[in-house]
Amino acid sequence: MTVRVQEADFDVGAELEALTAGNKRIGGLTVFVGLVREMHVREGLHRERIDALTLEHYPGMTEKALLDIEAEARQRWPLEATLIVHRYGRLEAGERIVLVAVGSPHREAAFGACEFLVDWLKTKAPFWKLEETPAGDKWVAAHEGDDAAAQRWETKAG
Amino acid sequence: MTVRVQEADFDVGAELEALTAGNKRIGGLTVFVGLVREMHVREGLHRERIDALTLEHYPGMTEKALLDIEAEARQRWPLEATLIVHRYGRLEAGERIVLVAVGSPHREAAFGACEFLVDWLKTKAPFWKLEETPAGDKWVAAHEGDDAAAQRWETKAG
Amino acid sequence: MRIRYFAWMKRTVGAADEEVALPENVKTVGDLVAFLRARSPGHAEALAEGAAFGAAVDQRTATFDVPIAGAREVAFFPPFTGG
Amino acid sequence: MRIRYFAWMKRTVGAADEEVALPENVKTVGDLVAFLRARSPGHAEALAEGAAFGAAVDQRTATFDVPIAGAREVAFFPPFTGG
Repeated sequence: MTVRVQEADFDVGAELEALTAGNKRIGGLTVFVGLVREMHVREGLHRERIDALTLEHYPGMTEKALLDIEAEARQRWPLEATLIVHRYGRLEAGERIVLVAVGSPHREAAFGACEFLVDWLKTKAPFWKLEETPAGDKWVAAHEGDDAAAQRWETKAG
Repeated sequence: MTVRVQEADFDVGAELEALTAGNKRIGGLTVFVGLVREMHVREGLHRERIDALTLEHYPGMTEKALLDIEAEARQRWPLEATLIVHRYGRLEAGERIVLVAVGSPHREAAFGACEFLVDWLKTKAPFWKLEETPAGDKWVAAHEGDDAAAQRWETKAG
Repeated sequence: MRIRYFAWMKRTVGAADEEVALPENVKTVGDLVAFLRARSPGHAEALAEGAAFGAAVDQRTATFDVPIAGAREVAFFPPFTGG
Repeated sequence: MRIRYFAWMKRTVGAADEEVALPENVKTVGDLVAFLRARSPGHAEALAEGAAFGAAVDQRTATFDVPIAGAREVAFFPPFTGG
Protein backbone atom coordinates (compact mmCIF):
# COMPACT_ATOMS: atom_id res chain seq x y z
CA MET A 1 0.00 0.00 0.00
CA THR A 2 3.07 2.20 -0.11
CA VAL A 3 5.34 3.30 -2.92
CA ARG A 4 8.31 5.60 -2.49
CA VAL A 5 10.90 7.02 -4.89
CA GLN A 6 13.95 8.40 -3.13
CA GLU A 7 17.62 9.16 -3.52
CA ALA A 8 18.53 7.86 -0.04
CA ASP A 9 19.24 4.23 0.83
CA PHE A 10 16.63 2.24 2.76
CA ASP A 11 16.86 -0.04 5.80
CA VAL A 12 15.41 -3.40 4.75
CA GLY A 13 14.83 -4.68 8.28
CA ALA A 14 13.08 -1.51 9.43
CA GLU A 15 10.94 -1.35 6.27
CA LEU A 16 9.75 -4.95 6.69
CA GLU A 17 9.12 -4.48 10.39
CA ALA A 18 6.93 -1.43 9.69
CA LEU A 19 5.14 -3.23 6.85
CA THR A 20 4.07 -6.27 8.85
CA ALA A 21 3.81 -4.87 12.40
CA GLY A 22 0.53 -5.84 14.03
CA ASN A 23 -0.81 -7.72 11.00
CA LYS A 24 -1.40 -11.31 12.10
CA ARG A 25 -3.03 -12.32 8.83
CA ILE A 26 0.30 -12.51 6.99
CA GLY A 27 1.60 -16.07 6.64
CA GLY A 28 4.22 -15.36 3.98
CA LEU A 29 6.27 -12.29 3.18
CA THR A 30 8.25 -12.33 -0.05
CA VAL A 31 10.88 -9.68 -0.53
CA PHE A 32 13.11 -8.71 -3.43
CA VAL A 33 16.13 -6.45 -3.09
CA GLY A 34 17.76 -5.32 -6.31
CA LEU A 35 21.44 -4.42 -6.02
CA VAL A 36 23.96 -2.76 -8.30
CA ARG A 37 26.02 -5.62 -9.64
CA GLU A 38 29.66 -5.17 -10.55
CA MET A 39 29.73 -5.47 -14.35
CA HIS A 40 32.46 -5.92 -16.90
CA VAL A 41 32.59 -4.59 -20.45
CA ARG A 42 35.01 -5.45 -23.22
CA GLU A 43 37.13 -2.42 -24.04
CA GLY A 44 39.43 -3.28 -26.93
CA LEU A 45 41.50 -6.20 -25.68
CA HIS A 46 40.68 -5.64 -22.03
CA ARG A 47 37.73 -6.25 -19.79
CA GLU A 48 36.99 -3.19 -17.75
CA ARG A 49 34.89 -2.91 -14.65
CA ILE A 50 31.79 -0.74 -14.28
CA ASP A 51 31.69 0.51 -10.73
CA ALA A 52 28.70 2.83 -10.71
CA LEU A 53 25.61 3.95 -12.50
CA THR A 54 23.20 6.84 -12.34
CA LEU A 55 19.51 6.12 -12.34
CA GLU A 56 17.42 8.84 -13.94
CA HIS A 57 13.67 8.89 -13.46
CA TYR A 58 10.61 10.96 -14.31
CA PRO A 59 9.46 12.56 -11.06
CA GLY A 60 5.70 12.48 -10.79
CA MET A 61 5.22 9.84 -13.45
CA THR A 62 7.34 7.33 -11.51
CA GLU A 63 5.10 7.44 -8.46
CA LYS A 64 1.98 7.11 -10.63
CA ALA A 65 3.47 4.12 -12.48
CA LEU A 66 4.42 2.37 -9.24
CA LEU A 67 0.95 2.94 -7.80
CA ASP A 68 -0.61 1.52 -10.98
CA ILE A 69 1.60 -1.56 -10.87
CA GLU A 70 0.86 -2.10 -7.20
CA ALA A 71 -2.90 -1.74 -7.78
CA GLU A 72 -2.67 -4.32 -10.55
CA ALA A 73 -0.93 -6.79 -8.23
CA ARG A 74 -3.51 -6.26 -5.51
CA GLN A 75 -6.25 -7.01 -8.01
CA ARG A 76 -4.62 -10.29 -9.06
CA TRP A 77 -3.63 -11.69 -5.66
CA PRO A 78 -5.07 -11.52 -2.12
CA LEU A 79 -2.43 -9.32 -0.49
CA GLU A 80 -2.23 -7.99 3.04
CA ALA A 81 0.73 -5.66 2.56
CA THR A 82 2.78 -4.28 -0.31
CA LEU A 83 5.76 -1.96 -0.43
CA ILE A 84 7.87 -0.64 -3.29
CA VAL A 85 10.87 1.61 -2.60
CA HIS A 86 12.92 2.63 -5.64
CA ARG A 87 16.05 4.76 -5.54
CA TYR A 88 17.41 7.15 -8.15
CA GLY A 89 20.69 9.04 -8.53
CA ARG A 90 24.25 7.75 -8.49
CA LEU A 91 24.71 4.23 -7.13
CA GLU A 92 27.91 2.23 -6.71
CA ALA A 93 28.37 -1.54 -7.07
CA GLY A 94 26.92 -3.33 -4.03
CA GLU A 95 24.35 -0.62 -3.29
CA ARG A 96 20.63 -1.34 -3.04
CA ILE A 97 18.43 -0.02 -5.88
CA VAL A 98 14.97 -1.33 -5.19
CA LEU A 99 12.94 -3.05 -2.49
CA VAL A 100 9.71 -4.90 -3.23
CA ALA A 101 7.88 -6.62 -0.40
CA VAL A 102 4.58 -8.48 -0.47
CA GLY A 103 2.74 -10.03 2.46
CA SER A 104 -0.15 -12.45 1.99
CA PRO A 105 -1.91 -15.13 4.02
CA HIS A 106 -0.47 -17.65 1.55
CA ARG A 107 3.07 -18.00 0.29
CA GLU A 108 2.05 -18.76 -3.31
CA ALA A 109 0.38 -15.34 -3.61
CA ALA A 110 3.33 -13.62 -1.93
CA PHE A 111 5.80 -15.17 -4.38
CA GLY A 112 3.60 -14.63 -7.42
CA ALA A 113 2.85 -10.99 -6.68
CA CYS A 114 6.44 -10.14 -5.75
CA GLU A 115 7.84 -11.60 -8.97
CA PHE A 116 5.09 -9.87 -10.95
CA LEU A 117 5.94 -6.51 -9.39
CA VAL A 118 9.67 -6.89 -10.04
CA ASP A 119 9.09 -7.92 -13.68
CA TRP A 120 6.73 -5.03 -14.25
CA LEU A 121 8.97 -2.48 -12.55
CA LYS A 122 11.62 -3.23 -15.15
CA THR A 123 9.34 -2.45 -18.09
CA LYS A 124 6.61 -0.11 -16.82
CA ALA A 125 8.38 2.29 -14.47
CA PRO A 126 10.19 5.30 -15.98
CA PHE A 127 13.79 4.65 -14.93
CA TRP A 128 16.87 4.81 -17.12
CA LYS A 129 20.32 3.52 -16.23
CA LEU A 130 23.45 5.42 -17.20
CA GLU A 131 26.58 3.32 -16.64
CA GLU A 132 30.00 4.79 -15.91
CA THR A 133 32.21 2.89 -18.34
CA PRO A 134 35.95 3.46 -18.90
CA ALA A 135 35.05 5.02 -22.28
CA GLY A 136 32.58 7.43 -20.71
CA ASP A 137 28.97 7.36 -19.60
CA LYS A 138 26.72 5.03 -21.53
CA TRP A 139 22.93 4.61 -21.45
CA VAL A 140 21.91 0.99 -20.88
CA ALA A 141 19.83 -0.55 -23.67
CA ALA A 142 16.56 -2.25 -22.79
CA HIS A 143 16.94 -5.95 -22.07
CA GLU A 144 14.74 -8.23 -24.19
CA GLY A 145 14.47 -10.71 -21.35
CA ASP A 146 12.72 -8.08 -19.26
CA ASP A 147 10.00 -7.58 -21.83
CA ALA A 148 9.53 -11.33 -22.07
CA ALA A 149 9.36 -11.60 -18.28
CA ALA A 150 6.72 -8.87 -18.08
CA GLN A 151 4.75 -10.22 -21.03
CA ARG A 152 4.21 -13.63 -19.48
CA TRP A 153 1.92 -11.92 -16.96
CA GLU A 154 -0.28 -10.65 -19.80
CA THR A 155 -1.46 -14.14 -20.66
CA LYS A 156 -1.09 -15.90 -17.33
CA ALA A 157 -3.93 -15.94 -14.83
CA GLY A 158 -2.85 -14.58 -11.44
CA MET B 1 25.85 -21.36 2.48
CA THR B 2 24.41 -21.21 5.97
CA VAL B 3 21.60 -23.07 7.68
CA ARG B 4 20.56 -22.56 11.29
CA VAL B 5 17.89 -24.10 13.49
CA GLN B 6 17.18 -22.08 16.60
CA GLU B 7 14.57 -21.28 19.21
CA ALA B 8 15.34 -17.54 19.24
CA ASP B 9 13.90 -14.99 16.82
CA PHE B 10 16.12 -13.59 14.06
CA ASP B 11 16.76 -10.04 12.83
CA VAL B 12 15.92 -10.02 9.12
CA GLY B 13 17.82 -6.82 8.32
CA ALA B 14 20.99 -7.93 10.11
CA GLU B 15 20.84 -11.40 8.53
CA LEU B 16 20.54 -9.98 5.01
CA GLU B 17 23.26 -7.42 5.63
CA ALA B 18 25.65 -10.16 6.78
CA LEU B 19 24.67 -12.39 3.86
CA THR B 20 25.38 -9.86 1.11
CA ALA B 21 28.11 -7.70 2.68
CA GLY B 22 31.05 -7.24 0.32
CA ASN B 23 29.59 -9.40 -2.45
CA LYS B 24 29.24 -7.18 -5.51
CA ARG B 25 28.21 -10.03 -7.78
CA ILE B 26 24.67 -10.15 -6.36
CA GLY B 27 22.13 -8.39 -8.58
CA GLY B 28 19.00 -9.82 -6.99
CA LEU B 29 18.25 -11.00 -3.47
CA THR B 30 14.98 -12.83 -2.92
CA VAL B 31 13.82 -13.36 0.62
CA PHE B 32 10.96 -15.25 2.18
CA VAL B 33 9.83 -14.77 5.76
CA GLY B 34 7.26 -17.25 7.06
CA LEU B 35 5.09 -15.95 9.89
CA VAL B 36 2.61 -17.53 12.27
CA ARG B 37 -0.76 -16.57 10.89
CA GLU B 38 -3.77 -16.09 13.13
CA MET B 39 -6.05 -19.01 12.27
CA HIS B 40 -9.67 -19.82 13.01
CA VAL B 41 -11.25 -23.21 13.59
CA ARG B 42 -14.89 -24.15 13.82
CA GLU B 43 -15.71 -25.29 17.34
CA GLY B 44 -19.33 -26.37 17.47
CA LEU B 45 -21.31 -23.27 16.46
CA HIS B 46 -18.44 -20.88 17.02
CA ARG B 47 -15.30 -19.95 15.24
CA GLU B 48 -12.39 -19.90 17.64
CA ARG B 49 -9.00 -18.36 17.18
CA ILE B 50 -5.69 -20.19 17.27
CA ASP B 51 -3.14 -17.88 18.82
CA ALA B 52 -0.03 -20.04 19.05
CA LEU B 53 1.67 -23.18 17.94
CA THR B 54 4.65 -25.26 18.98
CA LEU B 55 7.07 -26.37 16.34
CA GLU B 56 8.75 -29.68 17.14
CA HIS B 57 11.77 -30.77 15.15
CA TYR B 58 14.34 -33.55 14.99
CA PRO B 59 17.64 -32.07 16.18
CA GLY B 60 20.49 -33.27 14.04
CA MET B 61 18.34 -34.49 11.20
CA THR B 62 16.90 -31.01 10.68
CA GLU B 63 20.29 -29.45 10.01
CA LYS B 64 21.21 -32.30 7.65
CA ALA B 65 17.93 -31.94 5.74
CA LEU B 66 18.36 -28.17 5.39
CA LEU B 67 21.93 -28.60 4.13
CA ASP B 68 20.73 -31.19 1.59
CA ILE B 69 17.97 -28.89 0.34
CA GLU B 70 20.38 -25.97 0.09
CA ALA B 71 22.93 -28.08 -1.82
CA GLU B 72 20.20 -29.13 -4.24
CA ALA B 73 19.26 -25.47 -4.89
CA ARG B 74 22.91 -24.51 -5.47
CA GLN B 75 23.20 -27.27 -8.02
CA ARG B 76 20.15 -26.08 -9.94
CA TRP B 77 20.79 -22.33 -9.97
CA PRO B 78 23.88 -20.08 -10.06
CA LEU B 79 23.72 -18.68 -6.52
CA GLU B 80 26.07 -16.31 -4.76
CA ALA B 81 24.56 -16.55 -1.29
CA THR B 82 21.99 -18.68 0.52
CA LEU B 83 20.64 -18.60 4.04
CA ILE B 84 18.02 -20.68 5.84
CA VAL B 85 17.09 -19.93 9.44
CA HIS B 86 14.29 -22.02 10.92
CA ARG B 87 12.88 -21.63 14.43
CA TYR B 88 11.35 -24.25 16.69
CA GLY B 89 9.47 -24.10 20.00
CA ARG B 90 6.38 -22.11 20.95
CA LEU B 91 5.45 -19.30 18.55
CA GLU B 92 2.57 -16.85 18.79
CA ALA B 93 0.57 -15.34 15.93
CA GLY B 94 2.61 -12.67 14.17
CA GLU B 95 5.97 -14.24 15.05
CA ARG B 96 8.55 -15.18 12.43
CA ILE B 97 9.07 -18.92 11.81
CA VAL B 98 11.48 -19.15 8.93
CA LEU B 99 13.81 -17.01 6.83
CA VAL B 100 15.04 -18.08 3.41
CA ALA B 101 17.30 -15.73 1.45
CA VAL B 102 18.94 -16.29 -1.92
CA GLY B 103 21.31 -13.95 -3.73
CA SER B 104 22.22 -14.41 -7.38
CA PRO B 105 23.61 -12.29 -10.22
CA HIS B 106 20.17 -12.64 -11.85
CA ARG B 107 16.74 -12.14 -10.37
CA GLU B 108 15.18 -15.13 -12.15
CA ALA B 109 17.56 -17.50 -10.36
CA ALA B 110 17.02 -15.73 -7.03
CA PHE B 111 13.23 -16.09 -7.32
CA GLY B 112 13.37 -19.67 -8.61
CA ALA B 113 15.75 -20.93 -5.94
CA CYS B 114 13.96 -19.12 -3.09
CA GLU B 115 10.57 -20.57 -4.01
CA PHE B 116 12.15 -24.01 -4.48
CA LEU B 117 13.71 -23.86 -1.01
CA VAL B 118 10.47 -22.78 0.65
CA ASP B 119 8.44 -25.50 -1.11
CA TRP B 120 10.98 -28.16 -0.16
CA LEU B 121 11.30 -26.98 3.43
CA LYS B 122 7.60 -27.74 3.88
CA THR B 123 7.93 -31.35 2.75
CA LYS B 124 11.55 -32.41 3.34
CA ALA B 125 12.51 -30.83 6.67
CA PRO B 126 11.50 -32.64 9.88
CA PHE B 127 9.22 -30.10 11.53
CA TRP B 128 5.80 -30.72 13.02
CA LYS B 129 3.27 -28.08 14.04
CA LEU B 130 1.18 -28.47 17.18
CA GLU B 131 -1.63 -25.90 17.30
CA GLU B 132 -3.14 -24.60 20.51
CA THR B 133 -6.86 -24.89 19.81
CA PRO B 134 -9.69 -24.15 22.26
CA ALA B 135 -10.31 -27.92 22.46
CA GLY B 136 -6.69 -28.62 23.31
CA ASP B 137 -3.44 -29.12 21.43
CA LYS B 138 -3.79 -30.55 17.94
CA TRP B 139 -1.11 -31.79 15.51
CA VAL B 140 -1.47 -30.16 12.10
CA ALA B 141 -2.12 -32.57 9.23
CA ALA B 142 0.13 -32.43 6.17
CA HIS B 143 -1.19 -30.09 3.51
CA GLU B 144 -1.69 -31.69 0.09
CA GLY B 145 -0.87 -28.42 -1.64
CA ASP B 146 2.62 -28.54 -0.14
CA ASP B 147 3.35 -31.91 -1.67
CA ALA B 148 2.09 -30.67 -5.03
CA ALA B 149 4.25 -27.54 -4.73
CA ALA B 150 7.35 -29.58 -3.95
CA GLN B 151 6.61 -32.16 -6.62
CA ARG B 152 6.53 -29.65 -9.46
CA TRP B 153 10.28 -29.25 -8.94
CA GLU B 154 10.81 -32.94 -9.59
CA THR B 155 9.81 -32.60 -13.23
CA LYS B 156 10.72 -28.99 -13.92
CA ALA B 157 14.18 -28.04 -15.12
CA GLY B 158 15.79 -25.44 -12.88
CA MET C 1 2.50 22.76 -24.09
CA ARG C 2 5.52 21.50 -22.19
CA ILE C 3 7.54 18.81 -23.95
CA ARG C 4 10.04 16.74 -21.93
CA TYR C 5 12.85 14.41 -22.96
CA PHE C 6 14.64 11.76 -20.90
CA ALA C 7 17.90 9.78 -20.91
CA TRP C 8 19.80 9.98 -24.22
CA MET C 9 16.92 11.75 -26.01
CA LYS C 10 17.66 14.81 -23.86
CA ARG C 11 21.14 15.10 -25.33
CA THR C 12 20.10 14.31 -28.90
CA VAL C 13 17.35 16.93 -28.81
CA GLY C 14 19.63 19.34 -26.95
CA ALA C 15 17.14 20.12 -24.18
CA ALA C 16 15.49 18.42 -21.21
CA ASP C 17 12.28 20.31 -21.87
CA GLU C 18 10.79 23.02 -24.04
CA GLU C 19 7.58 24.96 -24.43
CA VAL C 20 5.92 24.65 -27.82
CA ALA C 21 2.88 26.36 -29.27
CA LEU C 22 0.97 23.80 -31.32
CA PRO C 23 -1.00 24.39 -34.53
CA GLU C 24 -4.60 23.16 -34.46
CA ASN C 25 -3.93 20.12 -36.64
CA VAL C 26 -1.66 18.56 -33.99
CA LYS C 27 -4.22 16.44 -32.15
CA THR C 28 -2.48 13.21 -31.10
CA VAL C 29 0.88 12.03 -29.78
CA GLY C 30 1.67 10.85 -33.32
CA ASP C 31 0.87 14.31 -34.76
CA LEU C 32 3.11 15.87 -32.12
CA VAL C 33 6.03 13.58 -33.00
CA ALA C 34 5.75 14.56 -36.68
CA PHE C 35 5.51 18.25 -35.71
CA LEU C 36 8.56 18.09 -33.39
CA ARG C 37 10.76 16.31 -35.96
CA ALA C 38 10.73 19.48 -38.06
CA ARG C 39 12.13 21.63 -35.24
CA SER C 40 15.82 20.59 -35.57
CA PRO C 41 18.09 17.80 -36.84
CA GLY C 42 18.42 16.69 -33.19
CA HIS C 43 14.65 16.40 -32.86
CA ALA C 44 14.49 14.53 -36.16
CA GLU C 45 17.12 12.05 -34.97
CA ALA C 46 15.68 11.49 -31.50
CA LEU C 47 12.13 11.06 -32.78
CA ALA C 48 13.04 9.26 -36.03
CA GLU C 49 10.57 6.83 -37.51
CA GLY C 50 11.45 3.34 -36.34
CA ALA C 51 13.42 4.60 -33.32
CA ALA C 52 12.50 2.82 -30.08
CA PHE C 53 10.96 5.46 -27.86
CA GLY C 54 7.83 5.81 -25.80
CA ALA C 55 5.63 8.71 -24.77
CA ALA C 56 3.58 9.84 -21.79
CA VAL C 57 0.73 12.35 -21.73
CA ASP C 58 0.43 14.07 -18.36
CA GLN C 59 2.66 11.40 -16.85
CA ARG C 60 0.75 8.34 -18.06
CA THR C 61 2.19 6.10 -20.77
CA ALA C 62 0.48 6.83 -24.09
CA THR C 63 0.42 5.31 -27.56
CA PHE C 64 0.62 7.44 -30.71
CA ASP C 65 -3.15 7.58 -31.17
CA VAL C 66 -3.77 9.21 -27.76
CA PRO C 67 -5.17 12.78 -28.05
CA ILE C 68 -3.16 15.57 -26.44
CA ALA C 69 -5.84 18.27 -26.30
CA GLY C 70 -5.77 19.90 -22.86
CA ALA C 71 -2.61 18.07 -21.74
CA ARG C 72 -0.10 20.04 -19.70
CA GLU C 73 2.97 17.99 -20.59
CA VAL C 74 3.98 15.32 -23.05
CA ALA C 75 7.20 13.37 -22.50
CA PHE C 76 9.35 11.24 -24.79
CA PHE C 77 11.82 8.65 -23.53
CA PRO C 78 13.76 5.52 -24.51
CA PRO C 79 12.59 2.10 -23.21
CA PHE C 80 12.74 1.85 -19.42
CA THR C 81 15.76 0.12 -17.89
CA GLY C 82 15.13 0.45 -14.15
CA GLY C 83 14.53 -2.04 -11.37
CA MET D 1 19.40 -49.77 18.54
CA ARG D 2 17.78 -46.48 19.47
CA ILE D 3 14.26 -45.94 18.12
CA ARG D 4 12.76 -42.43 18.16
CA TYR D 5 9.22 -41.17 17.66
CA PHE D 6 8.03 -37.66 16.83
CA ALA D 7 4.86 -35.55 17.04
CA TRP D 8 1.69 -37.57 17.71
CA MET D 9 3.50 -40.92 17.26
CA LYS D 10 5.34 -40.21 20.52
CA ARG D 11 2.09 -40.14 22.44
CA THR D 12 0.55 -43.12 20.65
CA VAL D 13 3.62 -45.27 21.28
CA GLY D 14 3.93 -43.89 24.79
CA ALA D 15 7.60 -42.91 24.50
CA ALA D 16 9.83 -40.44 22.67
CA ASP D 17 12.56 -43.05 22.32
CA GLU D 18 13.48 -46.56 23.36
CA GLU D 19 16.39 -48.95 23.11
CA VAL D 20 15.59 -52.24 21.38
CA ALA D 21 17.67 -55.37 20.85
CA LEU D 22 16.90 -56.68 17.39
CA PRO D 23 16.80 -60.31 16.27
CA GLU D 24 18.96 -61.14 13.26
CA ASN D 25 16.10 -61.36 10.79
CA VAL D 26 15.29 -57.63 11.21
CA LYS D 27 17.37 -56.26 8.35
CA THR D 28 15.44 -53.30 6.85
CA VAL D 29 13.24 -50.42 7.97
CA GLY D 30 10.24 -52.49 6.87
CA ASP D 31 11.37 -55.45 9.01
CA LEU D 32 11.80 -53.09 11.94
CA VAL D 33 8.29 -51.69 11.57
CA ALA D 34 6.82 -55.22 11.64
CA PHE D 35 8.96 -56.09 14.66
CA LEU D 36 7.97 -52.95 16.61
CA ARG D 37 4.22 -53.40 15.97
CA ALA D 38 4.30 -56.46 18.20
CA ARG D 39 5.68 -54.55 21.20
CA SER D 40 2.39 -52.92 22.34
CA PRO D 41 -1.06 -51.87 21.11
CA GLY D 42 0.30 -48.30 20.98
CA HIS D 43 3.13 -49.37 18.69
CA ALA D 44 0.68 -51.33 16.55
CA GLU D 45 -1.55 -48.27 16.19
CA ALA D 46 1.24 -45.77 15.47
CA LEU D 47 2.94 -48.01 12.94
CA ALA D 48 -0.23 -49.54 11.46
CA GLU D 49 -0.22 -50.65 7.84
CA GLY D 50 -1.58 -47.86 5.70
CA ALA D 51 -0.82 -45.19 8.31
CA ALA D 52 0.97 -42.12 6.89
CA PHE D 53 4.38 -42.07 8.52
CA GLY D 54 7.96 -41.79 7.38
CA ALA D 55 11.28 -43.05 8.69
CA ALA D 56 14.88 -41.93 8.95
CA VAL D 57 17.98 -44.06 9.43
CA ASP D 58 20.75 -42.18 11.19
CA GLN D 59 18.90 -38.93 10.50
CA ARG D 60 18.44 -39.36 6.75
CA THR D 61 15.00 -40.05 5.29
CA ALA D 62 14.69 -43.73 4.42
CA THR D 63 12.20 -45.92 2.59
CA PHE D 64 11.12 -49.33 3.92
CA ASP D 65 13.69 -51.24 1.85
CA VAL D 66 16.67 -49.40 3.40
CA PRO D 67 18.95 -51.70 5.48
CA ILE D 68 19.44 -50.80 9.14
CA ALA D 69 22.54 -52.89 9.86
CA GLY D 70 25.04 -50.77 11.78
CA ALA D 71 22.64 -47.84 12.23
CA ARG D 72 22.73 -46.02 15.55
CA GLU D 73 19.18 -44.68 15.45
CA VAL D 74 16.01 -45.13 13.45
CA ALA D 75 13.21 -42.58 13.72
CA PHE D 76 9.52 -42.67 12.83
CA PHE D 77 7.42 -39.57 12.28
CA PRO D 78 4.23 -38.25 10.67
CA PRO D 79 4.47 -36.20 7.43
CA PHE D 80 6.39 -32.95 7.95
CA THR D 81 4.36 -29.78 8.47
CA GLY D 82 7.04 -27.12 8.97
CA GLY D 83 8.08 -24.03 7.06
